[in-house]
Amino acid sequence: MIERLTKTAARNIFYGGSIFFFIIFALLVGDSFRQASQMAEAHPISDSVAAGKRVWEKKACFDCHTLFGEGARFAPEVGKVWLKYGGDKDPAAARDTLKAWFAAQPTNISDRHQMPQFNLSDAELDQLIDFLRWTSAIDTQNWPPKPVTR
Amino acid sequence: MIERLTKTAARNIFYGGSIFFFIIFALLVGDSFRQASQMAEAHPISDSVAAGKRVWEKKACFDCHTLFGEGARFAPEVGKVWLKYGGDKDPAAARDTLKAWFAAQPTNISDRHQMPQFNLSDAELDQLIDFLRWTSAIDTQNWPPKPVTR
Amino acid sequence: MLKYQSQAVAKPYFIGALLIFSLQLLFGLIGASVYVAPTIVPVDLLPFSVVRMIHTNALIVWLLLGFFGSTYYLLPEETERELFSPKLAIIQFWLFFVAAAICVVGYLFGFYDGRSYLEQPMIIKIGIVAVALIFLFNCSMTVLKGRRTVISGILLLGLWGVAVFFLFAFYVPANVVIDKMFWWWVVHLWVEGVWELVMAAILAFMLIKMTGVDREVIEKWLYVIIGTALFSGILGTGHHYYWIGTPGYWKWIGSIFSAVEPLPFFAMVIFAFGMVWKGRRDHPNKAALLWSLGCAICAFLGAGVLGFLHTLSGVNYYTHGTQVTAAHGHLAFYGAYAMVNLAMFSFAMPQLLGRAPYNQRLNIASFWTITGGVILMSLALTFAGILQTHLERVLGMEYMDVQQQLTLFYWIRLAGGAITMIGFLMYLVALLVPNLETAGQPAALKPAE
Amino acid sequence: MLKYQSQAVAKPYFIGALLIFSLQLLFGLIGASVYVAPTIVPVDLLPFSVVRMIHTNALIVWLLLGFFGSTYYLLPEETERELFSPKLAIIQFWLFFVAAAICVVGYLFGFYDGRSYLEQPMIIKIGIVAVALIFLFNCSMTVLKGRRTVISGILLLGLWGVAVFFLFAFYVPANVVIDKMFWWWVVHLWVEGVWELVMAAILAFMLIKMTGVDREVIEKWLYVIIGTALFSGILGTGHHYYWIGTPGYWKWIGSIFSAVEPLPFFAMVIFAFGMVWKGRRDHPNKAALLWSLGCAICAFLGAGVLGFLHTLSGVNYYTHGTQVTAAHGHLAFYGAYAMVNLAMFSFAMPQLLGRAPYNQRLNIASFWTITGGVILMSLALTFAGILQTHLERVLGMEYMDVQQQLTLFYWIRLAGGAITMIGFLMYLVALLVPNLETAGQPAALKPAE
Repeated sequence: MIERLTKTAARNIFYGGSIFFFIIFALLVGDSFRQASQMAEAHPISDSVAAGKRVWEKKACFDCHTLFGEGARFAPEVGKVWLKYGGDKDPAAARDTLKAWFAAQPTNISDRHQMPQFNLSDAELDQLIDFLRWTSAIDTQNWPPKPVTR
Repeated sequence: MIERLTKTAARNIFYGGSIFFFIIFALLVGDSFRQASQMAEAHPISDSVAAGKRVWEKKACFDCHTLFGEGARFAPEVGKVWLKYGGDKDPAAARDTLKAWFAAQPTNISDRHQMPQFNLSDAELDQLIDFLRWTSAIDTQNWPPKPVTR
Repeated sequence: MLKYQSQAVAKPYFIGALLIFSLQLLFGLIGASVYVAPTIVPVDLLPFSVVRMIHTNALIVWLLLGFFGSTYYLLPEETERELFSPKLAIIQFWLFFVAAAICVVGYLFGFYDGRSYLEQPMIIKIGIVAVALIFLFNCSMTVLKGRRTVISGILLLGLWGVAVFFLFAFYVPANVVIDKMFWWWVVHLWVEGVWELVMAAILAFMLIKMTGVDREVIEKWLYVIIGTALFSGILGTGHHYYWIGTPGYWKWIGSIFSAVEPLPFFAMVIFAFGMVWKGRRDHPNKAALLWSLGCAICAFLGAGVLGFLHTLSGVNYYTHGTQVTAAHGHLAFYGAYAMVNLAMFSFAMPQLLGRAPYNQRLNIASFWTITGGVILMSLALTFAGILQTHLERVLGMEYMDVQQQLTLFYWIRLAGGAITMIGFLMYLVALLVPNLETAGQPAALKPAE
Repeated sequence: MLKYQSQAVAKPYFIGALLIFSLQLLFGLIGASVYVAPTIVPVDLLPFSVVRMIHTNALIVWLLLGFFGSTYYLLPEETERELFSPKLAIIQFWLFFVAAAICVVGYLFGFYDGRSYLEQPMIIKIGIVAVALIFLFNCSMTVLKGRRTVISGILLLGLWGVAVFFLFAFYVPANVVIDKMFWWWVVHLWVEGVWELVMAAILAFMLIKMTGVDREVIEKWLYVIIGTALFSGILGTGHHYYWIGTPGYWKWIGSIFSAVEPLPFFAMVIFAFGMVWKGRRDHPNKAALLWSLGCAICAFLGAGVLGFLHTLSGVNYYTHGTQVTAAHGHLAFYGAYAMVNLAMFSFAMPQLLGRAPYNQRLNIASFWTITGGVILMSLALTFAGILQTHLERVLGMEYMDVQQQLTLFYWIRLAGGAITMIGFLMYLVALLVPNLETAGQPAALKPAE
């Protein structure tokens, strides 16, 4: 097969094909961009949400946790943590629970992974929680999976 | 390394070493044979146990089950099944349970592995159960492992 | 194109082996299907035990047929004379083949008795010994009367070992501990002992023919390989004596010596690639070369690496009797013994059929397909075994509950089996059906040595 | 022994790369230790996040340093002229190296901000762009003024791609869905896109030098490899767009195209072995040849096979974000990018230091040690990931409870890491410390081309 291919043909296929696939890719990413922006209209990104994302970035939370499965796998997934703590039913209680959680770190239990005490201000905590509340509204194609109970 | 070895030396090492290791192996197997025979003095192999082992062989039970982990892995381990059914505490009840188990096969439940109905006579069943009762007395170095509960 | 007329007796052996290989694969597929759909085959018609019995017995029989055929094929070239009695070889083939056929039919109707792999009725077992004696007589006479080489010497030593250790199949004491101990004298001392001698000798023969490397170099390697094989393998039997009622010292002996067992297989990899590199000869039979090299690598992965994975007594305590064993078994048997036979068939068949090695591309494609299928199967079983170990031995779930959680992996195993079967059919076509494109001009390719 | 004086600028790059590689390994070992003994390092002194940050950033930095150095080393031979400005290359090295050092120290004291792999403070990110521009200017001028070959063309294309896609590091929108989408434009389009171009070009350069195979043949292969790499890799980005809030069609696109992603790596295996076989040249630098061949194989196993294992959306739905990803990441980065660099160092260092390729046995031993260590690590993580997936995603156990059940596998991973570190030290000695036995007679070995 490769014997019959000339070098020029191989080169042309490479450039042509790469450009072709990149254009398709860019178009699809464009469409995904559009849909993600629409989603942000339905669930506006408030200043607090944006500030919370900055806290997430500045404290490198992703270097232990995953957000939608991306990041380190040293600590639990947090994309839908807001729902896990019942934020959709009782937002105030969920917020308090999460704040209490932050305050309790590190646990210093010798066989459990340790989370540092970041000493976030109450405002920063609220922002971070607002961010995680916002991420919980994202349609992740039902990920993470519900346990397959048998 | 191999460059410096002559063919004759390689051959001599092969024959000498193989004989040497085989002798050690035979001696150790001899010792193990002696210990296994001693064990059979403490737990005599009755005619019924021996007949039960023949049932095990003639029905090729090992082609689904394992006995001390050896055989097929299609069906559960049976080396200590006598103890699992409480044979050490209430032998009569364990025997009845095992017989009932045999009688109930096959279950025809579509997602469970099926065991055939061997139509063993009551005498054969007693022999097979005696055999499994005997195997439960063997010192298997604590195998199978107890679940590591945390 | 045969150098010696009597080499032709290898042909029925190879074809018979391929027939029985197809039987092994067929019953493997049935067994794998029963794992995912337990009631797909009525249990009263064909219980899983019989499926497994045929699957494993067919494996042993076709490998032995392959070894017999390979021996008959290579002995004349090694001894530089015709076989002592080609007629006897043909008689031996039919005796063995018919006994095997009777056995399979018998199994289907419930005629079996014995222990794992040795389910043959007593009369068949006696027949096997008779066949082995005919074979060893024929071969030994050929060697005694001809040129003696290291390859034929080691091959015969291995084959005599196969026969001698088979005798323990007749020793079935009522004490199950002693029974198990000596059962391994057949099974372990075969596949992790004398069979390695046979495999190494056949591989060495093919490498000499295909690479043209000097016999002296290859023979020294051969001693090193079989030396490490037996030094580690004999006391390595100890890894089967951990939990069957034998004394505790086997845990040490088994762990230490079987930790060395990957070594001969690693040496075979270095040996095979080294010789091919050193020889630098453009042998026309690329497919046979690929099978030979693939054999060394897959044997190392399956027997060496996957074996080592669960051979230390501390690990084995948890993994023993789980699907980890099945994973190791499949890749090891395939890599070490199935592949060396498939290599030999690819090497010898063109000459036996009197034509150039055609359909090589299809043969090479079948190599990748079969190997891919078996690796997929082994990976699926490895993962299933790891899960099974944890759920059953760590978390303490019930055996059957765990089995039901492994269904996904059993499906993947079945898929691997199906791919293997497809690859096998490709192999058959490549080997036996003339290639229309090149059939007209076989003389264009120079014959293999 | 250098053909062109300016090739010497590669030396600081290679030594710098090795220094930072040692940092990566050190922090890898610390991180692996924290997994098995979570309080072994006081969390307020050095949290796991910082350990991981240094581990991953050091990886990227040393690989880039290696790519830069390799480019400077091979460009003069490809273009048949000296580098445009060796001085600029040295300045670039120190800028980059000092920036990296500042970064690491900064991380330890809490100066980081960004996203995974891109934690560098803004000022450092701008510095990286400046460095990249110096580099690309220097290389492009060299190529423009000299002979143009396919290898240097593809290499430059790849390196320009590295720079261009890095620009998306500056785009951090508040919408986390869009943020993640474009984060992958850096990460995926680097490692499963343009880096493959760089890797293939460097590998092709070494193969030409070591095998003597005709450039025409190699160049055609190169186009085929990078063609399949980009055709599959660009839309293969889709496998990262399954669960981050992007539309469902990515499940189809990602699955289909990333199923093809093993192909370029398989082509690289065939290519590398094919060229070595075809060339049949006894190049004195056996170690570099071994690293090149090993690179092709491990890249195929790590990036190809382990990647494919969990790339289909139906599988990924369950395995995404588990240790399966970590297993794949480790073997893929090692096989594809660490090994191509280690191959190039082994190939070029003897010439850069002006002596024959000595200590080859130790280098070869380090190859097997490091590779064995990384494979052990990846296997342990694969098994941990399979278990984690089942316990967490099938049985519904809590994340942290599952982690505690994986401790055994994390110990094995740590052992794999320790073996890797030992192998790395062997490699350093082999490369940098003169061999007393042969140091006196370097002329005895003929120099590499």
